[in-house]
Amino acid sequence: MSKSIRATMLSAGAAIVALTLATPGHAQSSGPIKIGVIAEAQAVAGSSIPQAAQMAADEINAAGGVNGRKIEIVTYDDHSSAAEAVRAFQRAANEDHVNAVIASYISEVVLALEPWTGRLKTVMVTPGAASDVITQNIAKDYDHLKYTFHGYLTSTSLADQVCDASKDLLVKDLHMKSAVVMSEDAAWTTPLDDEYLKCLPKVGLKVVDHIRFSPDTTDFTPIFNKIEGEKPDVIVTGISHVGVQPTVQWKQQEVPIPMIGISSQATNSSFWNDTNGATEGVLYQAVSGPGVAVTPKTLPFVAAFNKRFGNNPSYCGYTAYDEVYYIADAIKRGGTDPDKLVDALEKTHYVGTIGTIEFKGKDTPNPHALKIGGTTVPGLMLQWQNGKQVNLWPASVANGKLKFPKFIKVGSAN
Amino acid sequence: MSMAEPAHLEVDGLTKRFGGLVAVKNMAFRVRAGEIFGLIGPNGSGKSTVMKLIMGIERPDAGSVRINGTEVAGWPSHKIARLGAGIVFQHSRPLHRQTVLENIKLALLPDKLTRLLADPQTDERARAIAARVGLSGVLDRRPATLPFADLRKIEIAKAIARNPQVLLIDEPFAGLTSAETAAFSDLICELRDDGRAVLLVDHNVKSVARLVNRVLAMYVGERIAEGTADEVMRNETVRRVYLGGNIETAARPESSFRDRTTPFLEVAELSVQYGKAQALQNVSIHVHAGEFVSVVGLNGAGKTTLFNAISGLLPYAGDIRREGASLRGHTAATIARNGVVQCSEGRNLFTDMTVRENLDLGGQHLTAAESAEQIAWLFELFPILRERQKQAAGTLSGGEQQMLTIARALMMKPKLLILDEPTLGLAPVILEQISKALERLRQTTAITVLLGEQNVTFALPHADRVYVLEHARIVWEGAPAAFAAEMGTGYL
Amino acid sequence: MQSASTTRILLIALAAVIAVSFLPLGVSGYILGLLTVAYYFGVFAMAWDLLFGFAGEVNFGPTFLVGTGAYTAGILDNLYQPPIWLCVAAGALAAVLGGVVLALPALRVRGPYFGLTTLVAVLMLQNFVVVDAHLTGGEIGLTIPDVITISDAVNYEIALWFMAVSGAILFALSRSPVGLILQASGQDAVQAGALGFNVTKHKLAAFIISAFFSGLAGALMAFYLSSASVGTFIDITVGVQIIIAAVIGGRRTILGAVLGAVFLIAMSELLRPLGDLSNFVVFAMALVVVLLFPGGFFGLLTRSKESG
Amino acid sequence: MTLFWQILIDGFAISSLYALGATGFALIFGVSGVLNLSHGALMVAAVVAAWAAGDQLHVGPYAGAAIGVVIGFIASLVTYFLIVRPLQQSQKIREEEKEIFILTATLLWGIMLQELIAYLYTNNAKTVAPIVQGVVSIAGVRTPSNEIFTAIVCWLVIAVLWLLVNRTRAGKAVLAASMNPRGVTLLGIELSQVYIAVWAIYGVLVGIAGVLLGMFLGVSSYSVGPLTASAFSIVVLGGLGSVSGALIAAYVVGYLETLTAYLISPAYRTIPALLLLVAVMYVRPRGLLGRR
Repeated sequence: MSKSIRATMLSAGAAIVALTLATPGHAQSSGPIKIGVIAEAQAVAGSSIPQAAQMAADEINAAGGVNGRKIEIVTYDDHSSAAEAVRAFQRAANEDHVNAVIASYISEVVLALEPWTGRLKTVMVTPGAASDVITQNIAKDYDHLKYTFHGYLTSTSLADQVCDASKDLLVKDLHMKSAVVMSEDAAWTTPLDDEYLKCLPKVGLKVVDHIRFSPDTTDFTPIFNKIEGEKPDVIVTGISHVGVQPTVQWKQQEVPIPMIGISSQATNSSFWNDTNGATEGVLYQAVSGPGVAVTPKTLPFVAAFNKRFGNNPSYCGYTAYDEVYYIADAIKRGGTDPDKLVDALEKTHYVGTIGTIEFKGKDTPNPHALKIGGTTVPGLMLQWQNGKQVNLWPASVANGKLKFPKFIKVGSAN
Repeated sequence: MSMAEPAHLEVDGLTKRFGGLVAVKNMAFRVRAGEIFGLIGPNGSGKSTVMKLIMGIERPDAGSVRINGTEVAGWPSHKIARLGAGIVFQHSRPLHRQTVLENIKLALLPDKLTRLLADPQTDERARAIAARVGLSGVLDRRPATLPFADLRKIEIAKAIARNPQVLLIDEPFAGLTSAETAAFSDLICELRDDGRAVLLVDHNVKSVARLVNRVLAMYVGERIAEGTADEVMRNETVRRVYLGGNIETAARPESSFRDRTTPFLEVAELSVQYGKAQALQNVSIHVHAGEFVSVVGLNGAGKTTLFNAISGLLPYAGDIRREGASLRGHTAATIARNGVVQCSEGRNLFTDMTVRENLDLGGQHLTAAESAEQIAWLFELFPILRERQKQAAGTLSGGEQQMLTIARALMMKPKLLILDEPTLGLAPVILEQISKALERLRQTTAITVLLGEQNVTFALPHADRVYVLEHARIVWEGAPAAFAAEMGTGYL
Repeated sequence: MQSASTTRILLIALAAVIAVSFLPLGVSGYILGLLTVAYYFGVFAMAWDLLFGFAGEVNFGPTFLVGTGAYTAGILDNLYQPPIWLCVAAGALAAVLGGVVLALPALRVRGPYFGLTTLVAVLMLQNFVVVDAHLTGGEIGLTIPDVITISDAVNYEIALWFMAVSGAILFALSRSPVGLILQASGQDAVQAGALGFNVTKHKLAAFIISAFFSGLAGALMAFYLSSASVGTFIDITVGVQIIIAAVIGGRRTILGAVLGAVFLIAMSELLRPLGDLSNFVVFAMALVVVLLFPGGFFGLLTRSKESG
Repeated sequence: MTLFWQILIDGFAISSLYALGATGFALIFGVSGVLNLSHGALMVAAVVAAWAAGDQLHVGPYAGAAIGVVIGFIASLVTYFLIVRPLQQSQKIREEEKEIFILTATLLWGIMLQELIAYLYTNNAKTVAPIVQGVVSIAGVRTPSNEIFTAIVCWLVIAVLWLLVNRTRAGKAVLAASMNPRGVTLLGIELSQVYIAVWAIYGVLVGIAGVLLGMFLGVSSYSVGPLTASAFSIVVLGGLGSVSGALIAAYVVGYLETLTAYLISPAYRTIPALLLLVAVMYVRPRGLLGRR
């Protein structure tokens, strides 16, 4: 038996050696600037992240790079699993020696990575996660977690934007009075819903019910029926992991109540086909949208992205694109030393595709969160109208009028 | 009973039901120390069930089982085993990845989770036991590489490892050559001489006659005779069960069949192996078109194997020719479609389907008209089936099921009809009916029949010729009339 | 000679372990990370092999035990931050309880039915995790504040030696009298009973041991990743990977399971260039092994000895 | 009161779908004794195919549905010839171990399909363009026509299957094979052909069930596991091998889930059914109408 065992061990050894060979060499400070991108390529929202990042990198390199150094994007697929993300992050930091990481649009994943940014002293910017907890943690333990930056709106800010938009679009124009909050049960919706419950009444929408459902729900019939029973004027949504199924079933059952709020998957241009057009009339918040000139950079980016990848970027596409730019900018100013890089990023003032990027200071409750509203990141409220994403709010950048499919009875309550 | 010398094993009023059927009815016997007790009976007589009941593998519905005076009825079998009972199963399933020695050691292990290292004596004791049963030569081989007889020895070794006072052995000699059988018998006698109580379970008295002090004969769950081997062999009931009364035969001389040169079916030098066990050895038989041939033999003699080989259901060495053309390579279904049809021992009815549906399936290959006509004829042959048409086959009585099986086979308009143990577990009355049906079949049609039976009463009357199959070999061929004289006694 | 070859195998294995324990000197942190995970998987697979290969119980829910261990430890740490070893112990204990729960049907229902109960157990656990998101972090995952250490090398050595010790224990157990009795019970419970062995007792023990190691490994791995998620510890896919590791490594060999686990992880790494297709290819390879070499790697290597 | 009708109607639609899905699963187990753990993957494959046909080839809903069914059919036969049959005929594997091997292999195969689908079409949920649109009102409950359509088709298919099995010679042979394979062989019917026929039928059933599910609720590659598990548990609940048992169990589970979703919370939807399953397996391991 012994001979065979030895052979066994050899083969095991062989596997390990193979692994060793599989690892690239070390990156020198003179070499390219490496930015790791961790996201799930098999998800609609996620797939835009590496694509947009690569685009930004190519543009920067075409323009001569950063202080003469090229930018190299290293991508990892985490299949939206916290554990795989951690592994990818470790590889990025220890193995590929990246200078910064752009990671995930899922709060739980980002929250899992956050402690590692401190442990491995590696800057991380998230293009899509929303939970306020990310930045709240930084406030709690700035010295360790300062390497984390929140490149997207916090849930609270998202909720505020939805409320403001609802006020103008639904309360002012359509005299709506009541709403039901419908959110998937996930980390990012906890602060979102809290804020909904606070701000909706303020803008004149009485919250008649608050429903949280498990993200692996497949049959939404009972939920919609329950909501309909409560006769609200509008359903305010907080959905990201799910999207297609509630939308399709909303249409199929012809639920006569409009939906407004966060519907991350709806930001993606392929959502129309994914739902076979069921998304007609759905209102969703976004930081930018096709044909909406939030800043002069927005439309050229969308055009270029569409030209290169054949579809419009998801919301994470815009943010990831900007992030590569302002990370590069920060490195230009502060170099690649992690702590210097953090200082530089904190001083960021950069006009991107979603607005002007500035981070809140370390003494705020949400350090490294994006400043929103007015001159910084305005945020939009768009609506799907026969295959197009039309922007309705704010009026300054609106390019269409609110209109609902006929099964929607506006004000069915009264 | 005398306290002086208590019976090691005492069974009283032992009863076991499976659903409706009573497998064991009110069984009672004693086996004393240093005694070999034979429990015999044809298949389905319930003898194996008795053994399982004693060992606690099945729970008795009523009655008592005492081992050295301790009531064990209803105990889990590991407790009974530890109390001093051991069993040798007919089918051995040793640990394939372990050596013979380890397999024996297994039986020596204490039933403890704490024992992570076998104590040193285990090894010697295992070797001693191996030596005793004659396995010393193969201690380090793996079971898969051993001949069948050695596998049986492993089972014995395991059974005696715990030095049981009561030893149950199921069909001790099944699948063994006569030489091996002799060796095995000696071993069993030694075990008896150690002062154990040994219970042998087998089909017929003959195979155990040399060993047993007393024999109990069972038939459909009940005791029909008890006494010494000779007494039981002389017992009238036993003779009827095995041989039937005096038989009048209606054999036609072989010369009367036209296809003398190339018989319809010709089996030449057929051998079949089940793993290590030799199920058939150089069996040669032939059947002429229109002839009625009976193959007589006890269960386990190899009849079913022979028929399954003919039906193409299992691999074999040798050759099987139909009208001169070899059947090798034909699928079982093809063979059946071409008219060699078997009514197997298990009957293989579609129990959830009605009688009619079963017959229709038999007539799959016929046109609607033909099949209707055929069914009509069969209802003539078996009137009871007409009444039962709409009934699910599973709900029929054993006899009716047997008739249905035969009828379903006849739906295929067979050239050769193979009947395997049609009488299995049937009451004498039913046998009569089936027997009559066969008789009419034989007279009204030119059908060729190959019948396998252990029940001679049933096998002989219709037969033109008889083969006797014993321990995988054909040991006798001749006219039915000659059978009783030449084979009768030996057959019991 | 049996015992001789047992110790021999253990010695060779030990030599191999010592050999690879020097990897941190030459190999990058990332590879160490991969192997760390591979080693924990190895323990999962070995524990599964003890149940299936020896006790003969078709357990489709190895992740039920693993997940229970991982989440118990994780949640505990999340809520009260007790010392880590306490969380780990609690995880192992919870898994053992889970093992007993799982054993109950096993002693009543057989074959596919038991297979299904284990499957159901996993689904129940998954449901619990997803539904009680506030406690468990929901379907994406639970973040565990503490780590044992962030040094790849130390993590690697912990995993390696934990695997080595568990492996030694399980292997020795499988070759011990108890292992023999387990095999006998798994192969033919009736005969084992007739030989005087309390089959129920031994199978229950097998479940408890298997559960203990699964849970312990699960808890340790959770602390290594400082996160626990359905996708890593509970999902049926993970369970399948564990089973695959054991099957392609070679059933009834315990140690083979480790080879299987290392193979799976190594492959998915070597195939990284294929991107999202890598998993597909790995599973395809495993399928080929199952179809063509039912004996697995260990079986292939020891074919000469296994003529049956 | 409307709630009552609500539950009655929704429950019926979903249950019918379960019934159709489980029927095929029960059929192949009954006849060929195979528990096909790639069941869910085959269904998802059908859905994604139907979706892709509509999304990328821009064919109409009917053509899309047809393509979905065809893919289900093909996938099923591939499963049989590539995975199941080689194992059944393998000389290397001991008979008593074949079951576990087939379980493992089909499980693997299912996950391979899942990975492949995710790779080709992402793991976002996919829905098939419904053949019928709009809603109708039943007993005051606004019901999607598609829901009714689903229930009707399910029952049509099940009825056709029933006729096929009970009224045709070939069907009878299949039924017979499920009761006694040896008996079938002895009557001159080739078992191998029966098996192929059964897997073909199964493929069609899976295809149809998948496409309907895609129109009704939609699926993602994540649904593979749950779909297999639900079919498996329904079949075990009904009694392995008993098609009628599977039908009944499908309604038990379907209504139990709907009741839970409406009366307790959608989040707990599947749990009571699972508990029931475990309970039944303790009390009556062979299931409600189990033969074996």
